[in-house]
Amino acid sequence: MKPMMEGLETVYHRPVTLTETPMHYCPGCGHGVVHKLLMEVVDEMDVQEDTIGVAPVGCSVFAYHYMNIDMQQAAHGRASAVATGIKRMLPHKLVFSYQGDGDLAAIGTAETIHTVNRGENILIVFINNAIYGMTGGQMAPTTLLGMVTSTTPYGRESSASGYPLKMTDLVTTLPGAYYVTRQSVHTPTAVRKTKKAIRIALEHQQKHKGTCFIEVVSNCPSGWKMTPLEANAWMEKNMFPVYPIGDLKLDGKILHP
Amino acid sequence: MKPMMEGLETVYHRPVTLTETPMHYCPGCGHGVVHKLLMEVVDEMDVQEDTIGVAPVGCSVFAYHYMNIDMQQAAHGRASAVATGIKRMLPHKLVFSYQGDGDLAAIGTAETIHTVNRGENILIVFINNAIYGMTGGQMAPTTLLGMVTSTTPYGRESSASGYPLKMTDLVTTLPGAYYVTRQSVHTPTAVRKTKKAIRIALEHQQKHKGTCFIEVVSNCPSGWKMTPLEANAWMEKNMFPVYPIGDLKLDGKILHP
Amino acid sequence: MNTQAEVPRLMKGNEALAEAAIRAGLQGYFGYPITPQSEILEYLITELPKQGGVVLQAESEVAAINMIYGAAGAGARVMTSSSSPGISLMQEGLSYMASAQLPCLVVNVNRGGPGLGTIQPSQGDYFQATKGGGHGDYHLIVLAPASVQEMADFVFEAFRLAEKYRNPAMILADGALGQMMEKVILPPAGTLPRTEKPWATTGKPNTRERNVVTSLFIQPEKMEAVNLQLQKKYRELQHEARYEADGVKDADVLVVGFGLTARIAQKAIELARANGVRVGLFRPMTLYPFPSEALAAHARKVSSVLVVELNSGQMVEDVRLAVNGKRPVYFKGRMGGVIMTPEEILEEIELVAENSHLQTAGILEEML
Amino acid sequence: MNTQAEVPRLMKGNEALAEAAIRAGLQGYFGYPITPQSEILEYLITELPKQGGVVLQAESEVAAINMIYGAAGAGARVMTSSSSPGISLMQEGLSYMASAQLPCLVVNVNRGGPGLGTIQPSQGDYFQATKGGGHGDYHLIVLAPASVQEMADFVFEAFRLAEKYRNPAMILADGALGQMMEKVILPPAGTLPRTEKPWATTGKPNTRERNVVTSLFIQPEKMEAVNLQLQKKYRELQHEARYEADGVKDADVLVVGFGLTARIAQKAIELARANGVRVGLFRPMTLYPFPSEALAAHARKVSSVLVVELNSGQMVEDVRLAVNGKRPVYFKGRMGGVIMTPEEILEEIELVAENSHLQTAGILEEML
Amino acid sequence: MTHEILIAGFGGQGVLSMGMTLAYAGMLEGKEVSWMPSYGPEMRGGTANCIVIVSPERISSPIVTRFTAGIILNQPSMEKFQHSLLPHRVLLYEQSNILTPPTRFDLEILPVPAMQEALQLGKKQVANMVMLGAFLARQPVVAFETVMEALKKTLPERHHALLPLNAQALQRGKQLAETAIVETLEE
Amino acid sequence: MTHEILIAGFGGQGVLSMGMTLAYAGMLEGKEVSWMPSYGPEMRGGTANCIVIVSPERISSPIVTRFTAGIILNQPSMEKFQHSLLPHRVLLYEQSNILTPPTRFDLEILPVPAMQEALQLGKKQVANMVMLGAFLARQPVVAFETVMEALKKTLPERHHALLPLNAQALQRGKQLAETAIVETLEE
Amino acid sequence: MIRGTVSIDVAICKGCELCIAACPQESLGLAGEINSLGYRYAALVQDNCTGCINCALVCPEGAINVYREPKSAHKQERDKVLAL
Amino acid sequence: MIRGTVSIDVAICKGCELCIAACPQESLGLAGEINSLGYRYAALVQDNCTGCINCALVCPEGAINVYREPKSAHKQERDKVLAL
Ligand SMILES: Cc1ncc(C[n+]2csc(CCOP(=O)(O)OP(=O)(O)O)c2C)c(N)n1
Ligand SMILES: Cc1ncc(C[n+]2csc(CCOP(=O)(O)OP(=O)(O)O)c2C)c(N)n1
Ligand code: SF4
Ligand code: SF4
Ligand code: SF4
Ligand code: SF4
Repeated sequence: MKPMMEGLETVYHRPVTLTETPMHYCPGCGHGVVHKLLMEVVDEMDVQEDTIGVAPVGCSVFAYHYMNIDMQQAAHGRASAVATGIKRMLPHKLVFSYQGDGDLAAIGTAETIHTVNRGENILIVFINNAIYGMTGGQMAPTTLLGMVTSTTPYGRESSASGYPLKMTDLVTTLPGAYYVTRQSVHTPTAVRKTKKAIRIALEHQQKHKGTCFIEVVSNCPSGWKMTPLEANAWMEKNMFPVYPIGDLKLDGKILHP
Repeated sequence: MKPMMEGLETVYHRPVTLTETPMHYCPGCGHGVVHKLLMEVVDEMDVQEDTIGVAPVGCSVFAYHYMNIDMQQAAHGRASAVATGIKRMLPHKLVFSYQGDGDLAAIGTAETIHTVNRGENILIVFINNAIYGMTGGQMAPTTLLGMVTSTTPYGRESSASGYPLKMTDLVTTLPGAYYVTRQSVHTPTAVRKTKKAIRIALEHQQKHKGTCFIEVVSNCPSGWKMTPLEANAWMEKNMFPVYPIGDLKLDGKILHP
Repeated sequence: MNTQAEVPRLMKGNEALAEAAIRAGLQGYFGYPITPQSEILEYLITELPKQGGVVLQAESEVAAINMIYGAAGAGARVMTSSSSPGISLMQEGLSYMASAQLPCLVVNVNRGGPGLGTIQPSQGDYFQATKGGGHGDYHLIVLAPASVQEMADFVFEAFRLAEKYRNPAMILADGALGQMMEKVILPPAGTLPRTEKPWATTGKPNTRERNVVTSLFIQPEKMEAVNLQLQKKYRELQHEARYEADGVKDADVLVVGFGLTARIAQKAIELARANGVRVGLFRPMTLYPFPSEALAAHARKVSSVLVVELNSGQMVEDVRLAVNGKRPVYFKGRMGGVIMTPEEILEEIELVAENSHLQTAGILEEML
Repeated sequence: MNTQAEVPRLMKGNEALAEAAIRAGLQGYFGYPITPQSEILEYLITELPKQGGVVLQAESEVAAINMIYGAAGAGARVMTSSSSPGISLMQEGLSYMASAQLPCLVVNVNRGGPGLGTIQPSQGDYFQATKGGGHGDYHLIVLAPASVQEMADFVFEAFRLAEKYRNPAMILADGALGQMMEKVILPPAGTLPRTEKPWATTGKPNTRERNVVTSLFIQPEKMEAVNLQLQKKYRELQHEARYEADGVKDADVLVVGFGLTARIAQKAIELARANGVRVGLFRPMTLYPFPSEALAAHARKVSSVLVVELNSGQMVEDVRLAVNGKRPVYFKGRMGGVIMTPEEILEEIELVAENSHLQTAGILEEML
Repeated sequence: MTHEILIAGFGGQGVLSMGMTLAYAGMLEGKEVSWMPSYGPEMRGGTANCIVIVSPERISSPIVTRFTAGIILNQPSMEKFQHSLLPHRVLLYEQSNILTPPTRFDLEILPVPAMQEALQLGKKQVANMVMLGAFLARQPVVAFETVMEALKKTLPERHHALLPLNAQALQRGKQLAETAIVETLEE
Repeated sequence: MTHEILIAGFGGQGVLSMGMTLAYAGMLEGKEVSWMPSYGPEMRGGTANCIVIVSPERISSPIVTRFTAGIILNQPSMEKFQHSLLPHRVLLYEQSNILTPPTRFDLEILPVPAMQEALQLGKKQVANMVMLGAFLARQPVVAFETVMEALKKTLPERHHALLPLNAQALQRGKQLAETAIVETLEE
Repeated sequence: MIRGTVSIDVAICKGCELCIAACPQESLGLAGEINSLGYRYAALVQDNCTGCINCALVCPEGAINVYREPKSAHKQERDKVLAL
Repeated sequence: MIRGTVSIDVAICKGCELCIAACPQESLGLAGEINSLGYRYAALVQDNCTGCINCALVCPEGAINVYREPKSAHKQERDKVLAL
């Protein structure tokens, strides 16, 4: 059934700052949605020339193939340090780092904590899919207890591998953090909220308010060995209780501590 | 005036597990007191043979000259990772790491967070003197705002160097932490409390309860350029308000969160 | 198990190495995932605990190497593994372990660099492995397997040498060796005896002085004494140098290569000999100690030497140092994860054989 | 300032280097304290902000080198500094920067290793600096100052080369050079022009394609292309090799040393010449590129070569590669932070001069 | 004789496991074997291939660029590899996936409707075994029985129920190959 | 002539600053100079020393092991360094800190009650200047005026009030040296 | 009811079905054919799209553009109806 | 009042004065001489020590041992007094 468009107006179109290159992500992977949202906000705020992104090592390592802005690709875990270096040299540009849970919450823990503690005036986008996607589904610090991954073949056990690490809760307590929220992108409403959050964060950065930190609780259909729809359902059922959706810190104030 | 001891009984003597070697610390430095307390507890629990310590890189790098137990000297910031390696191989020994604020809260941030998050069954002793002593008084993550150090010549400013980092508060929130307390050693009472804390921690470890974390808010007369008595007074006045003395987590339960 | 050991198995290099480690009496593994070697961690975390061993996925390679430091210092037989970028992060820790004289096994399944590079096979980390990528005067013991069988066998050899000399040992493999499958006969378990470690920090009984594992010797004289001890050890190590020489009797050209490259060169040599060119192969199996004397001896018997590597020319320096100007030494390399083909090497061999040095040199230059 | 530049000052090497960096137009410094070079951070954090520059004490050396990556990628003239263990932690980052072709200055005030070692002067990091302590095929541009004056001058040279070749440059000094005071005439500010950096990520205007700073090229062929580009660069770099030759006209023995060691050797040579021994000095000022051709030429004019280093024998390999067996090459080293005395070197010179090679070699062996 | 076989197709078509089974069978028959996969970053899709070498002698290079046989399951691989086959050797390809057949004249070319057959057998996953069966009918690198033996080892326990189906698939492939008219343009 | 001077004592005795001042003065007089301190981990106490070289020509090694003069302020340094002096050169030492005097016969030895004099001047911190004054009286490496010039540079602004006191100290040292009977056991 | 429609870039669609699940009108489904990437792609299966853009929002590939009749037009429509 | 006393290892004392500040009896002070480390060391300056061990607790060098008359002994004392 082919669409008939005569006399209709466009109510949604692919952001122009997203390149034409088809994304390499697996079907249904949340990375694509978040990439799209970032570029939508860049379009709407008309800040392509002012925005510099930092891609991590992880499935989103190729983010710079899709975002038509100046970008740097950082060493594994160091995206926020790289972003710090950029921002300190170009304080009036909008700088964001885009990081997975292995990148930000495992090898990059020190950089994450100290970047936020310094209140670096950047946006950190944290994609929490509870697994290492790129390297084939190993345990992440955010992997749930009991969850099977290639390095927790019998399910994650706290005695051997520790507990799901709530980095977002940790950074919330740091005075350098100005805006901290946890969102998702699995439903139209969720997508709208996440986009809103990105917009708020970049506007705060324009006003030099301090570090903004957005966790997106996301999926990894391939790593989880599920279809995209199964994955999103599993995420709602199992991840949201551990990583509840919502704002943690607004205008520098911690919510219901 | 020479003491007359005939007919008197010894009510306090230097712990036997403390070696004869005179310590290299500056006059009045808290490191000496904490070393002494650790060895007093080892004496009282009679666990010299069961205890393995890890010295950091910092002024206390030579701790193994003074503690007559098996010890390892770790790379800067990695003491808790080294302790993890030891404990995983020798789960029935009592393992502790002894670390300064630069070691534990700057370069060692990731190792500290993840060691506690795994609930490694060890004791982490954290000496917070708000400065890098060994290297000549540079800023530490715990340096107070406005405090002058050789790398904050005009006083620490949050905009440039971030905020005092409360690592102990951070680790308290981690499920792996079983016992977390903040003490000091500048008065007889404080010394008694700290010794008690060390004893409690080692007993928890014997029962495999998880990570025990003891912060000792301490001094650095040389780095602060004060006499020992001035330093302790300054510490009470300026550091205690930022790093309040007391228990943060008992038997795995967070106190007044 | 010993019986099982007799049956040949078809295994990936990474898996054969991991299984061999278990049979070598591995007590602890601490590591962080990275392609193309994550199978080592994955295999061990599934199998080793069954044998009572400990496997821990560390928060980073920096943490991993320092956990290894602690575990080795506690007297355990331990290992870690990673690939190029992760190995770079271990350099401080490796320098510490070499200085504190702690035995352990570190596996580098080398991928294409520099930087994030590619995940394809490379030998670009030869310098880092053999000259000491960390600070100070130290060396790792470096073994270079060329088959899945050697991926397994060298684990035993690495632990033996590491513990005999109290020095970290490295197995320098590459992505292809890690991922490919071959027939392998696994060494039987229980054949690598435990060594006495009176220096280990296992808790001080009153029957001995306390043990201290450290790399700090604040008096330069003391630190130099430690260094002299290390240097003495390295000189003794020279006797452990191992290599394989093939078809060198009548050879006119000597091809030198290690690991996977030697296998490809072998094929090229077969082709060359089919064309009547007399070529031999010299394959260092230990990169440190490097079999310099043996190589010098073999080089003297040929008219020229050709070094082939999956890098821009690293081992070639050790070859030149060994040959010491007595023979022309040519080089052919590919970089960044590109594997060279037997045909490419054949071409070089024929150029070198023609022996029109100037011209050849010119051509080879370009290939750098 | 330019006027001020003319007045000689008495400064510590570390401070002269830091002040020179400011005059070279430094825009950002990111580093972590470590003896014996913390004065660089301390001096800059006190002075650079006055000039509008940024100085940040990072949480670690790993963070520092990655901040440098970001700042250099953003087009700024930036530097970091550390000492041996800290430099080891920067190896992954340095490999990334070399691969992404980012210019910057890294200062290593070398101390005694391996491990935590001592804080005394050493040249034990020569291999790490020149062969690439990180993974993959890359090189740093490495300059070796021998005086407080050169600690200052080489900052300008390092930035010039780094930006001309888009490659990280390293100044390899040692604890003594960092801590000692000498008369220095600081290079005037504003004499090092800014270079165009069209590749920098400064925000994409619609007048150009987006800029991407990366070291990832997942296709091996692409990654090899990057490597070929790097290798081409390194070949071009050879023309920038610099050295100092003194008293070589009539020399019978050629002493080769860099940095502080060359100064001590100079003194030894004075003593030797007083005893009638004809000795000359060859001092590489750039360690990478290494002045191989010049050295080979000078070596041909003498009967033997003596290499002196504050390590177990590292640069001596590059010397042997340059001399290529044409002359006997002897070595004398001290390790772990011990500084050799002019008298020690004199002794070696006389042994070598006697030229009873076998015996000498024997003796020197022991000294390794 | 030494067989140097290229097997290529899409990720999901089971080309790697086909190669593994073949190599395993070779080993069971006491031959020297090697299996060299192409491997990429852990992302789905894209083409996969492996080189299987089965030889009476010790194998030198596990990586070769000229093959003694090719089993190709998708179009991109056909373009990429058909010219890497040694002349006069056999090239099998899966019909439904490859619309433009190979263009070389000097090969023994055999199109196999493996997918179609597999669907008839009720499981498209066994298409790779149909291909293998057809190949072995042409080039008896190893015996069919040994392949079944090998499958017991390479198939995870939980899939052993599928062994008979795989056996059928192999047989169908064999029949197809025997009955097929080999397309060869050589005189 | 080239002066290669060793100055050694306890951390707090100002041996490093004495050396620095001497080197600075040398520079002001257009000579080549170098100042090489001993440095240790940042921990207090222990002995400190520095080598100061003042020369008309370019200085090769800033590190020498045989000295043309020694200024020694504590006992340990005396044991350690007295044998590093070239024969017939001058060795000054601080009397109140050194109880067992040097044992060498071939030196021009001058004990200086610097501490005592400094206390009389009202500030023991200037003992080092007393030593320097005495030394310069024996060996005019640089002029007294230049030393005062140098002090202006090496003393932090906030201590410039102390310049006159330092001048006095230098003078006292000079007088002491001139009036003293030099202990030399040489014939 | 507002009239809308979508255009789907079938070349880059990966058939993840998220849009299908997100569509309140059940206007979308998977096509029979597979695209060059080897995926069955999404397509309109009913002509009842209201242009709510839900599908476009959740599409990870940015493969969907959405069109809707202008408010004005819609009004006219209604008026017409009433006019009958 | 309980009688006690302390012994101070003057060789390792660094004269930090923490013990002096910690002593409720003001029994301690700094000696006139300096020790081999170059510090004025702590010493008893009054004979009113009660052996409360406060000084020993805060001493960073572990330089102080403390002695006290046994409870029993103390009691006898008192009795004697009363007997008068
Ligand atoms: C120093 C270093 N260590 C390890 C790796 C291998 N590696 C690449 S991505 C990755 C983790 C990816 O997981 P995550 O950060 O959660 O991102 P995702 O792929 O799940 O989006 C790892 C361990 C590397 N490239 N560099
Ligand atoms: C990798 C590395 N970086 C830096 C140093 C230098 N360093 C030694 S101790 C130290 C910090 C000491 O401060 P802290 O940990 O607070 O301990 P303290 O000396 O105050 O007791 C530093 C930066 C080092 N030895 N190694
Ligand atoms: S592996 Fe997981 S995270 Fe990576 S692209 Fe696929 S689905 Fe997304
Ligand atoms: S420098 Fe500070 S921390 Fe170190 S010993 Fe002295 S007082 Fe203690
Ligand atoms: S959401 Fe996008 S990619 Fe997924 S099926 Fe719909 S159109 Fe295709
Ligand atoms: S506390 Fe100890 S070190 Fe300090 S003065 Fe008293 S006895 Fe001496």
